[in-house]
Amino acid sequence: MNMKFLPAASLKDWLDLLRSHGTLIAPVKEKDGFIAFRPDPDFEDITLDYQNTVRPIREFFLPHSETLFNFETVQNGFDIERNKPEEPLVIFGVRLCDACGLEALDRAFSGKYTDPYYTERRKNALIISLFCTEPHPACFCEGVQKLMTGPKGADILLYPVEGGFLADPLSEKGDKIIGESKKLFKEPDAEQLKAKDAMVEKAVGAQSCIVDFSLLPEKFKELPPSSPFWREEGEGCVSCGVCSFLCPACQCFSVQDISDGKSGKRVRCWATCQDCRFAKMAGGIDPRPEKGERHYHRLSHKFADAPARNDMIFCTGCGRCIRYCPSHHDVLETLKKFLEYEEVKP
Amino acid sequence: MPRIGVFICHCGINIEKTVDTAKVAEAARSFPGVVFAADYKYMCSDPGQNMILDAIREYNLDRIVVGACSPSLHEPTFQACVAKADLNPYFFEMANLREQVSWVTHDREMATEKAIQAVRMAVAKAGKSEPLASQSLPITKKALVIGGGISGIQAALDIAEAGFPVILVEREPSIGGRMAQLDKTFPTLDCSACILTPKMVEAARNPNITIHTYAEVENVAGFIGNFEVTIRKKARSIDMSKCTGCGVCYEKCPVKVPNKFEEGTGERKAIYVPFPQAVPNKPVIDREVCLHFTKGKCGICAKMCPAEAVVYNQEDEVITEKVGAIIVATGFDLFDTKRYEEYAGGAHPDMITSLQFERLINASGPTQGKLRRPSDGKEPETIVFIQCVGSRDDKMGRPYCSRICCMYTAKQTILVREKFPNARIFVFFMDIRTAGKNYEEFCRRAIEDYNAEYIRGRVSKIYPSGDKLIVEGSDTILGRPVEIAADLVVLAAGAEARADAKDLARMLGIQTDQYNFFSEAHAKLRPVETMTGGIFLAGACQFPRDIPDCVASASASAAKALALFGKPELASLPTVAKVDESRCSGCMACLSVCPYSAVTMEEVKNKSGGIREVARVNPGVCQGCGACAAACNAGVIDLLGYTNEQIACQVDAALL
Amino acid sequence: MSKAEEKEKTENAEKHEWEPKIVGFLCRWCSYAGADLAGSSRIEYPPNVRVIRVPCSGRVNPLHVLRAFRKGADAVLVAGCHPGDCHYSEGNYYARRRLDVLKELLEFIGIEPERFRLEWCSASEARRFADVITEVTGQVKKLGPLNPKENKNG
Amino acid sequence: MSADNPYIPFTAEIMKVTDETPDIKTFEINITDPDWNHKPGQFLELSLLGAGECPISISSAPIQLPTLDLSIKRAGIVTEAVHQLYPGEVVGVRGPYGRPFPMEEWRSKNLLIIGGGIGLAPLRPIIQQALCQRELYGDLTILYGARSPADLVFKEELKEWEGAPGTDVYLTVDKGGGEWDGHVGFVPAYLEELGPSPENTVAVTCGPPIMIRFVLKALEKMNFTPEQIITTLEMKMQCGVGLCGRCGLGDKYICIDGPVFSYAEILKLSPDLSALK
Amino acid sequence: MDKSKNLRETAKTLLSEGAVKSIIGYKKGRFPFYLQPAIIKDPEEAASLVFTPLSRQNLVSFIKKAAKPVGVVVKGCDLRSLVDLLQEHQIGRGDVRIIGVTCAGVLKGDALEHDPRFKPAEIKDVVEDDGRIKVITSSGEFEMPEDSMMEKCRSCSVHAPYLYDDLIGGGEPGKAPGPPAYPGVEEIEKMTPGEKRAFWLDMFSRCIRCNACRQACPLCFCEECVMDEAKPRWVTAEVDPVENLFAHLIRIYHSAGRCVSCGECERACPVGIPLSLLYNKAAKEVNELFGYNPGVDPEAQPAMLTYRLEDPECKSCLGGRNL
Repeated sequence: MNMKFLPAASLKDWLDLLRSHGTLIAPVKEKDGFIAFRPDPDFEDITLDYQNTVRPIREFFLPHSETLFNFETVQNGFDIERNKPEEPLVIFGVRLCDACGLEALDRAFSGKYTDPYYTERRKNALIISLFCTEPHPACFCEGVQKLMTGPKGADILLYPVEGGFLADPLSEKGDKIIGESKKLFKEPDAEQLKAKDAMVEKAVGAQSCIVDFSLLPEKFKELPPSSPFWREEGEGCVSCGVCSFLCPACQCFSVQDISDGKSGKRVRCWATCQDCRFAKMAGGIDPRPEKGERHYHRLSHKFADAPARNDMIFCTGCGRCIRYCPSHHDVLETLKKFLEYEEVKP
Repeated sequence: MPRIGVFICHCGINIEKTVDTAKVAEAARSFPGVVFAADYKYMCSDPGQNMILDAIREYNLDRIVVGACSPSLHEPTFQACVAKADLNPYFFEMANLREQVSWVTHDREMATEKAIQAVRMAVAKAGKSEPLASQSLPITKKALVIGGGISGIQAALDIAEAGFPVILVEREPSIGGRMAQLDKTFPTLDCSACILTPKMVEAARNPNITIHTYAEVENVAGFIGNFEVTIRKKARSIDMSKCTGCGVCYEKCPVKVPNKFEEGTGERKAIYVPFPQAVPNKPVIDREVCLHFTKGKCGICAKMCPAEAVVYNQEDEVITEKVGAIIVATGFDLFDTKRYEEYAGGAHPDMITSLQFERLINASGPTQGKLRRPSDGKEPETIVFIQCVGSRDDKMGRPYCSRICCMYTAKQTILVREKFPNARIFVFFMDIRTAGKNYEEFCRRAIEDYNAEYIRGRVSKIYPSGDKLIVEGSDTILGRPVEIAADLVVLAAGAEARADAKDLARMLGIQTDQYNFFSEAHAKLRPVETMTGGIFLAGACQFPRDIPDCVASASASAAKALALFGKPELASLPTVAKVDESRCSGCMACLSVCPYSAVTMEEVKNKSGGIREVARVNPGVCQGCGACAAACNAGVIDLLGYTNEQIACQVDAALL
Repeated sequence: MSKAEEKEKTENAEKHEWEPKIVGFLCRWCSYAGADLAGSSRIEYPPNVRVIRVPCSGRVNPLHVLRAFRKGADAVLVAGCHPGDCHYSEGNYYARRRLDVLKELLEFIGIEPERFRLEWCSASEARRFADVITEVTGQVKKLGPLNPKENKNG
Repeated sequence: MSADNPYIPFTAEIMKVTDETPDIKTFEINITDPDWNHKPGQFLELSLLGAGECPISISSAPIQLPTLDLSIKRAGIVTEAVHQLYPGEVVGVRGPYGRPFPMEEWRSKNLLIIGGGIGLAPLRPIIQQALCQRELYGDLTILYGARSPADLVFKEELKEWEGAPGTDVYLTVDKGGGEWDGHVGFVPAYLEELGPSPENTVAVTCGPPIMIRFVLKALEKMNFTPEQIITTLEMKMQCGVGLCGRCGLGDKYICIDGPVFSYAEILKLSPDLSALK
Repeated sequence: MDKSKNLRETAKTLLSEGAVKSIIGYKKGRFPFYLQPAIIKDPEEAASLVFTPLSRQNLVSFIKKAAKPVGVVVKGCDLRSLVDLLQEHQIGRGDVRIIGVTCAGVLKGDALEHDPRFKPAEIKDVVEDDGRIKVITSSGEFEMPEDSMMEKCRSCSVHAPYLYDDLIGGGEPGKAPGPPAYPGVEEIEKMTPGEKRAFWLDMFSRCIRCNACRQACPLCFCEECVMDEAKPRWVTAEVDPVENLFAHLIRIYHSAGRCVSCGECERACPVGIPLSLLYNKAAKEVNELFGYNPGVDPEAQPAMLTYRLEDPECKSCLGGRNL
């Protein structure tokens, strides 16, 4: 599949074309400077001047809360009605880390059983990524997933270059979409391709990764959650779960019935394993009462269990859990210390 | 799911008239948890209650909702009914479809809609109800009677005779109250003192009765069966154990002031007994006027007292008593006739109140029973009685009838006639109300045999002219103005609540009505109880009453107290606060707001072995106000019977 | 009839038909008894109030008031004993503090002050109770539905 | 059941409700789906629409179909709501889920069933099936304990099992009282007292976490190998289909890879046994 | 005087003399523009402690779980939440060693990332220099403007704590603070009801109900939050603007008379909802209606747990007036 060049002046036309494929979702800067993906924005409101949004795009596939089905109690039983399928989505401006998060969720939600809600939205969505030229110091996507050099999860990746974008179709679907609007795209010249390579190289160089992730699965087995390492690690945590709520690759959810006694709905919503109630069971037994144990759970899930189960680390290096943590807990620092930690046996 | 049965009462036509009860029952059938719904003419009747019992059996119901009158009327009835079917009484809920729907809404459609909503809310609450149970509490079998008038004395005697101790608190130096001030009593014309004094003496002698005169209740804590009262015994400046009541002290005392007992018609000394038959018949020093206290000199009484009983440096004594029941018998005040400015600017020596009249005509009063004009001591030839002064008068904020004035005015005309066979006696009246045994006959006698001239009409003006008072009024029967030059005008002042009744109500936690009379729990069915358990009303503190009514209500309240004392123990309130200790963080918010100190902090062990403090409620002390439940941010302390969840469900149901 | 007039007419008609939902938390010792007395005295008032009997205004958890608004109440009334008259001596004073603050918060998020009332109403004030309900109903009818569920500005 | 949507329950009617203990009831429900087939050790997701959903192990053997038993302890919102149901009312059901007990592998072996409290419920299908196909299995030993005599479940059946061929039933309670004249003491201690032989035996245990931990210790002491010890990790599950992410145990999900695990597997997945917490 | 050095010495002494079992302070991490909480038990660890203009976090949040007696590094503003915990019996005065630090103000969370003069990657250190905040970068030193400080710092009246066991940074001990300035509240108050609703629903459409505001709050010490309660379920799992707003109102009401306007909630909020406005509004009303300023007097009763007979009647209500 070949890279094409989209002149900046054609971006609006292309986006307009894309709108016919579904609801366009793109980053918009709000009055107070807050940037978020919003559905159906005016072209003028779309911003390309952002490092990344606070909220990853996973919310469009696994919403904060969604109705699994509506129900109504009737004589001797109940009626269940599933929500109607939604419009397909075209998401523009997705950073590589967020696109990669979808890749993780794709795996998480199609195991022995498949999540129909996620899968349906995902199947119908078109993901257009935008290369990240200036990663935040906390970013480590290249280190953990090699995303700068091997992007995944998106259908098309745009590299911003002089005068426009280099559009790299990453999937057949992406290729087809570019093919559909041939008129807008041009063949790239060598200069542009060179600029793109330089840009990638510079971005890769801007990131630092201090952890050898391949060592982690063994280490997690070696140092269980009951280790004093984790107890100390958890002490500065406020158990808010911002790390998992903002994570592009977190899948966990809770289910709750909302009902007036007669009719209602079964709703699922995001859940965080950092919440002390996450694993608490009916009857009050709590398998992970300590914050450190919950840290262990989260990190072992992402860096040891997911690779074993889903053949992929469930972390995309977006850095959100470092940046937005009220305590600025640094996942890489933790993992580095973890790998270096030697348990003193009494 | 709970299995809820719903029963909608027609209340004859009271509800049915504006609420389509069948439609309400029909709607109820679709509410979550409802498995049976029906409507019936009188749910509270035996057949109605049997209908509930049958349905419980047939449909295996475990919650019952009745839509009928106000729960304040029949909630206990239906709670007892479901208890018969072995259901916890708190599995019963009531929807108020009469007082709050059918009687206040005329539009049948809207009323039906509101009724459906009310039933929906009751069903929602019932669905979340839990079985509640009482705890056994001890009862202090001792009563406190506040007020030593005829009502208080009677109540104290009744309780004492049944064998239980009574504390009788009277704020004046003697018991006796209003009745002691009266000359004769209607309709028999017995001498008031002759029938009251023996009762006073009996009360004083009864070993079960402790009388604290010149004393006031200062604080009341606790609850039914377990009150703790604080009584301040004001310093009498007399050693009661030494005083023999010889009376030398007040004979010799140089200070004279108006006597409150004589309604200002006579005088007393600074050291005094208020009236000769006083119980206890021992004096008290009025420190406000006594020269020893005001100027630091005199001391004659102490010098003269053969028993050395005068103790100037005596201090107030504050005692606490534990009692199980309280009878409030604080009586009434007289309407302040000065507020009628059109009556001689509110005051004139020859215009007296009916109670002053009693003192002036009483043989032991300041004039030894010789009725004379206060201004010049002349025998009155023309006497005008004016009824309804401060009664049945909206302008004065006293729209109610004081009930005693018609009768005592008739009595007073007879008393006058007996002294002055030739005097002219006029009575201005609005209506004559003589409902009572032999009352009407008595009044007719005053008019027919004693020739009191009754004029129907209001007096619009009284003004002095020469040595007379001109009474201007109108005879509404003859339809002409009337003008009488009177020597003496007697105003039949109405009765009103004690000026400090409100303060006492607050102290006791009982309610007052708009005139500050104490409110009974139910106007018809619980006339001597208050809404607060263990506190009963006797006499005129509740509403104006004559002596036989006072005595009857006093005995009735005594019977209520005795009924309480007859129980081996008391069942505590089931609707009390409860703490989920596992979730309590020990912030003590509940403890801070509890008015009964029912919350304490207790140490418990954490799951991890640590010690933490949590709140705990003493269900015997808790009175179920729920202030704690609203103060607890974590929702850890909740009020049974009105749980956060129940109220939330009611809110939800209200808005469906 | 012009379009504007027509619109106004249908709007008026809608407004006329719309009946506000008012949740009333009534203290059982005073206002609830006052409401009963209004019934015994056959004083008519609008049927919009849905009564929840509570033992004391101090029992009313402000969260219940929030819940009522969340669930679609157009107004909420809390009625208790006059200051000094609380059956439990001080519950209404706590209620006053709590609900004073709550009222300000509600106003701050855009719930008009008329929609939340704390009233003192004794067992004998049947007329007053009816008057309060009448007044609140009238005021809220003027304001229109709150319905935060669907209507941002309504 | 909706084939493409694993979240949607179907209806099942409650046929019978049996009070087992003050806080445990057994609900017999009717499964109308002819394709339904569960195996001992599997669970289902029980819905009470409005209250929610929770995983419940099936406490009857497949032979009882089209009805099955759910023994439910009142512990949370859903179970509390379920406890208020009467026969004739309906619940929502989806499943069966999870890896069953490998009963095929246990043929001709002695079965040692060790249960505590409500933990006997998932083990009951094993007993029922073994008694049904008595000739396929060796000796059947049932050790069961509860806090008090009143807390023992399946009281009637325990008596029947006592009389079954080749079957020994040992009951114990933490605290005796009343008419109880049986053994008093904790299950692990009683187990050591009885000292069953590990020879050709599979030990299957379920109960409160603390009991399981001590039972494991006791069995190890008696020379049972980790492969010989089977337990079922009933807890932590939510969605039942490996999607909600809650019941992770190492790289496994309890709901789809368990809930039945051998002790050997657990040691591998969770070396510090936090899985048994 | 170097506060960090002073702090390390004090912390080391306290730990080695056994005056405290643990100390909660700040430490540097991998990034010079973030500080992390440090909960230390070993005197040697004291060397990691710092106090800089990045010492934003209110460390009182960690106090309940720490090994007691615990030393805690507090700014004047943080101290007020500690006082509240004393008032609400969450910690005994004997169990806490108050290590007060004089503070000239701390930077807003995003001040450094959004400064056009330098890039985050260039930052080497952030220091306080004689009351001014300086950023040392690879391209030079920059003084941070006043509006880069947290809102509360700009109207701060508690630069020095008024209650402490140790005072770091010298200077005069502070005075008990008056009520804070409640910045921004008035602008909202001036809006029409419709505007207010639109404003808040817009803001709360961002909320993902991560509960960081609650978790970071030093005063949210409940064993289980009422928002997580199921009987009744005050807040449902449905994340929509109205539900979000009402969920927050619960916390805001619960903060009344307790919230000391430390701003932790707003700082912790990842999506930038101006939560302080709401909490400040509650605090402002408590102050105006009842004359109560929370977190000042450890012996005082929190405003909502007491009353005065002369408390004002509810504004639009009739009070005693007849209709």
